[in-house]
Amino acid sequence: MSDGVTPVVHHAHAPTSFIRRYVFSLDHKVIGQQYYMLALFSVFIGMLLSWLVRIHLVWAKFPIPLISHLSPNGAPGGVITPEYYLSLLTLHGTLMVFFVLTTAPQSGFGNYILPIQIGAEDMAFPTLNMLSFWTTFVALVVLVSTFFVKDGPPISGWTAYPPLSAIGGDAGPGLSLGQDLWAISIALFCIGSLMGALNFIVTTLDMRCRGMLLSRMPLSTWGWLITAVLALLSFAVLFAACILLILDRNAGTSFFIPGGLIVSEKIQPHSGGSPLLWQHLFWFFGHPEVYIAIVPGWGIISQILPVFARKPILGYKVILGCLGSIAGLSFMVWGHHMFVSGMSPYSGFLFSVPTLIITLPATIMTLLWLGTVWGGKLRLTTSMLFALAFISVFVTGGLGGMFLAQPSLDIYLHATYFVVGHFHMVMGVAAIFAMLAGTYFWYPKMFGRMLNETLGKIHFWITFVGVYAIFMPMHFLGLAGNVRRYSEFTDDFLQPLIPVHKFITVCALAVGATQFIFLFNVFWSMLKGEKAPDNPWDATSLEWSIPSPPPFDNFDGKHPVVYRGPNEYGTPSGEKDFEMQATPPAEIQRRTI
Amino acid sequence: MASKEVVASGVDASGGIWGGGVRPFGVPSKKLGMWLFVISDALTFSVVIFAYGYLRLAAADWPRPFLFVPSIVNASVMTFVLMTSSVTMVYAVRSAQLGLRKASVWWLCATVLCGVIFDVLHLREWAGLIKEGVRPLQNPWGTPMFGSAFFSLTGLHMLHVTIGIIYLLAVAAMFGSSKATADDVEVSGLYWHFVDLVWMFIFPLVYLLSAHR
Amino acid sequence: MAKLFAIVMAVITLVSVWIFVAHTWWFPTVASEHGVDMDHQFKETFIAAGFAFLVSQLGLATFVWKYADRGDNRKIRIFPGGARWLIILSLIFVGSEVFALEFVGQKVWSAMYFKKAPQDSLRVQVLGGQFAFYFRYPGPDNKFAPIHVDKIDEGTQNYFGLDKSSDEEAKDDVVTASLAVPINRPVELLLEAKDVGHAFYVRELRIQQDLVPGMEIAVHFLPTRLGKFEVVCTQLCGLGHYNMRAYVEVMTQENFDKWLADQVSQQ
Amino acid sequence: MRTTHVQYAAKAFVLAGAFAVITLHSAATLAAASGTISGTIKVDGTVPKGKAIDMSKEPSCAAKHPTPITTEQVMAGTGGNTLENVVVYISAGLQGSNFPMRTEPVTIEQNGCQYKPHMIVLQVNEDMKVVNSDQTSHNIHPMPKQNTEWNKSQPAGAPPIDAKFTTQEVGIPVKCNIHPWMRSYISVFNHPFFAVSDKDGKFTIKNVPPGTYTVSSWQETLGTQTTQVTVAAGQTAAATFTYKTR
Repeated sequence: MSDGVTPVVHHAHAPTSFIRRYVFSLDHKVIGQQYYMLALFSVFIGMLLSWLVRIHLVWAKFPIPLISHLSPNGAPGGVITPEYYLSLLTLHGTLMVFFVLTTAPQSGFGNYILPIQIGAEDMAFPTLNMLSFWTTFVALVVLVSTFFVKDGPPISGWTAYPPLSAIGGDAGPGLSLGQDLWAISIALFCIGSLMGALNFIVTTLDMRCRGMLLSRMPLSTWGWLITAVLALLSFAVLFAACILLILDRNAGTSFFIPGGLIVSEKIQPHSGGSPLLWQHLFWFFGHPEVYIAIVPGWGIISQILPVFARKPILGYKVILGCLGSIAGLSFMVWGHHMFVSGMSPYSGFLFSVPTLIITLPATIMTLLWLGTVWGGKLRLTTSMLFALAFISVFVTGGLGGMFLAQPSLDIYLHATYFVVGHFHMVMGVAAIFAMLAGTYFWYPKMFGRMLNETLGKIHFWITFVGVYAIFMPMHFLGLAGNVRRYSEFTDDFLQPLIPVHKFITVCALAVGATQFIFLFNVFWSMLKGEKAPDNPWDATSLEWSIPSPPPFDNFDGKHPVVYRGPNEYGTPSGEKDFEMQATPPAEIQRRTI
Repeated sequence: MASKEVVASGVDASGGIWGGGVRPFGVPSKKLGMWLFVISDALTFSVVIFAYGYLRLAAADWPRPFLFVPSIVNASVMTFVLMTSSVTMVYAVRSAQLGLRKASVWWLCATVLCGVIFDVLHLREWAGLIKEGVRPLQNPWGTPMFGSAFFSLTGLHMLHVTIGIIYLLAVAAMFGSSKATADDVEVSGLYWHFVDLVWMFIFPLVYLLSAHR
Repeated sequence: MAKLFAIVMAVITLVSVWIFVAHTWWFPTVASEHGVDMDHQFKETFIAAGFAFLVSQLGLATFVWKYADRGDNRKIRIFPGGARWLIILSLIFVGSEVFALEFVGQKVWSAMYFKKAPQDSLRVQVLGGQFAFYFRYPGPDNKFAPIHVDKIDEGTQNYFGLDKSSDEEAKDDVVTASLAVPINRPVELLLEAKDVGHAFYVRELRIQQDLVPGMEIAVHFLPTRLGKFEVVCTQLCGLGHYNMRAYVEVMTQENFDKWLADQVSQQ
Repeated sequence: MRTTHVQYAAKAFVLAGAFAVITLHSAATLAAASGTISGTIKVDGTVPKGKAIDMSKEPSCAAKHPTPITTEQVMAGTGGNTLENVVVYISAGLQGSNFPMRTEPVTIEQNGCQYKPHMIVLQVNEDMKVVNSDQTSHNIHPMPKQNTEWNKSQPAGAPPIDAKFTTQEVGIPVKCNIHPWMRSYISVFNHPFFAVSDKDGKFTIKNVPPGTYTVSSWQETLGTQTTQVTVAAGQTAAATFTYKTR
């Protein structure tokens, strides 16, 4: 103990009671699966919401069955009202950004894989781990409950700009109780993420097994570590901002509300606050949040590419540098969301410089991935296909950023569909492709059975072509000056663009439908999929050196020892073209003699 | 090649039950965890402090209601009490590390006592201000926002002190009945010192800058 | 599978680029002075981005085509020179881009925001509220009367809460629901919001600026083309957001004078 | 057995007869005993002209008005010396509380981004229908003091909205959140004795039980006036209100 070694909570046998084992489990593997399922639920709800949104945009008068039961006021006779459109939009954004993009890649895969990849029995604080999941779960319940409160979910978008979000019911439907629940839900989510982030950092730094030097950690582990740091720093800020918002709404303070506002012909009893304060706080969290969504993806991709290209990742340390520098820069660029917000134009100019500089590490990383693909022996499994497609959509989305990063172009493009296309491509599609690649890659380990490759291929092709068909046209709409967050396009200017919207909607419906193939694949393979071997992909990292699914304490009480980095591919010794991290040198010598 | 790897991995000689790898900081997990918590909580505080400063600078006539007697004196006493509590905390940790359970528990109780005194003085002052007519959105002196900002910032800190009191009591009890280790006492110390440190920012910012003249 | 992937990617790439190049959907024709520079700036960015897009996407496609595992016992090859050349390449690309776009290309931004509006510019106050824009011309005295929030009443069209009985300056203020400006004369807009955040966006004039409650934000521009353009709100402001719009008409000077006189008669 | 049958029949006949007599009698008295209040809303001075409404932001509505419509806060009746859209109602002197509910349905139509009618009068708990005849969404938003405020959107093609008001309140302003210029007023009464002045500034309140009443008139900008009226059975009592304008 003198050198600060902490004993790990030893629970060699799984608890027997169902509750302790599957519900309030302390096992990082179960918690990881719980997070994954939570994200899966949220992503499908979010997707259905986006369907409603898309349908309403192009067939505003089309009565949608059942929805009138969900909200008689919001959708009388199934015709969605403008405010209910905004409610759906807000919930879509909130669900996707917080409960999918933040949850699945980090808390889901991270919880399940990270401890195994560093050779630990469990997280450093299993109880904290369980708490963080159940806090997140409650947050989700609170958020979804807004559907059933009087006058529905909030209509202020996932960014919840005050005063709209702060002055309550006078500003419109959904802004009374719905907005309160939204703020509470997000505050809870912050607490959950903070606990998770803390746990991840401590685990990665303290729980690594013998020989697992930082320089030998798989890049996915690095991704999760860096993301945890981002989350620790940014969610703390959002948490405080939410508290201030709740105070403004209920305790009569006015941090975000200036004086003399007249809303629906009532003079509001507030004064002295500033709406820009919220925007600064929110985006100080908001931009790192974008990287919280994508950095695990980068890690996962950098982990998967070498496996299926059968060659070491190009520039392991350089990629680390890129991840780190992007994480650092992400705290200096929040202002680029506020170019036209009325903030000092000089700071606007200053914010655009680091924003463009972020392109540098991003470009380097992309080129390194391409360099990794170059000269490899690509095994085009579904997982690899999604990884390659990730590179493609990430480049596409990233280049859109080159336009928005310039204040002078942002003047025109801000709040148009160009922005929508951009962030969906880079933050939505890219991150989700990384998740899918990860799912097809780790599913055998997580559930002990292989996913069906044929269904996987169908899923991939329709999704890949589909997302381009959905989000590329959005860029064009943006150029034509199509404003976002409009529930109907009633004016003459936008009429000619409606055919494009129709096309997008049709594609969205098709791609959405395809995801049900994936959903079926996930649940069908759990029962009927073929049994997975320990190491189906000939990968090197630790999780592939143990049975799938892993035993309760991962390494069966043995203490793994790591002898080399995770990138020993294409170095044939005997019949194999790779060396696992845990293979003792002695064994290799035996093999090579 | 391979042999070198073995050497590299042999760096870690600690034969702990888990025999973990090379630790960059050699920090026990709980302590590291508390450090990380302190970092993120510090950010939460800095947001509220930032908001306070933002509003204060934006406002034309920010109230300066605090007369030297009693307000500033009272606040100084509070500051003194809190600093004393830090000292007692240091003793608690030290004696815990020396294995002096009883002493450590007593020092912890002394720290808790200081915390309670702080809270009482603080609440007394709140009550005084409220009697003078300070509300979240009104006060007899100037910018209405003063109340919101003041109560939120000091309230958040008071909440932390109160949580700290409960936390320390729990640690004292568990350490006394040797359910907790000296490390746990040290970790609780980290939290307590952090809360004191935050006050060292709030005191000048909220009180001295608003001293009446 | 590899060939299919390569072909699909190539098709996607070329179609996207072609639609951009063919200007199938493009900016509406510019109608303001700074807008011209802005379009130029966009073209430069587009060339840089388009180049990077083509190279990376087609590169990926070819690599997948070429290096897919076909079961032969081909040895893998490490990229010549490792990461070094790639880093240098991206340094050059990004460096030039940042320099070109950031330090050369900020004319527009500085012209719009760093420079003050010319003295002779026409000053118009814009008030955004749920869910309409209202405009106020200062009248002969070139002074805007103070706004009395308690007097604001849309039923009687007193949008700015003017008190014509007591305020001298209020008597000649001209309040309208749509904006008209003379061509080739600088215009300065003073933007305010009365309830929640809104934004003032005119595509042809290439202006977008948030209206923030509690702030008065000034933007200025020089209209250079006759026509009637849409003013839309681009900051989510509530259920009527999609329908919050007005029209700005750039007129010849004499038409503008006629229009203004007509508005005065209706006050 | 037989006798009982006869007795039942007899009882039934007697009851039926009694019922018939009672109903006929009460109907007769009601008809005979009620009077009428009628009169004109006069205006002394020039009636300010409404301001033209700029509807350009809602093309589908602007198309319905070849000449731009004006605001309706003061509407001159024919001849220019009378006022349209003035609410007249009995404000005091009514005995009892349970009055018959009116039968004609009350409907607000949103047409051409205008509320029709401009003045809505109805009874407490009487059903009110809101209809949207436009090709755009409307958002009807009454802003009462005593009743509860509500705010519902009605997209084009959505079914009518049903609403009720539970307490008496005169002149509840109604606005459309999507089209700020749209404006109307709802007045709710706990009795059926009210009317709105027509194009000629005339109004009639029927079936008023005899008695002496305070009758009030309310105009959205010119305010309230009251007068005393005595109603005799079968007679028509006259009530005249005169507003002064600058």
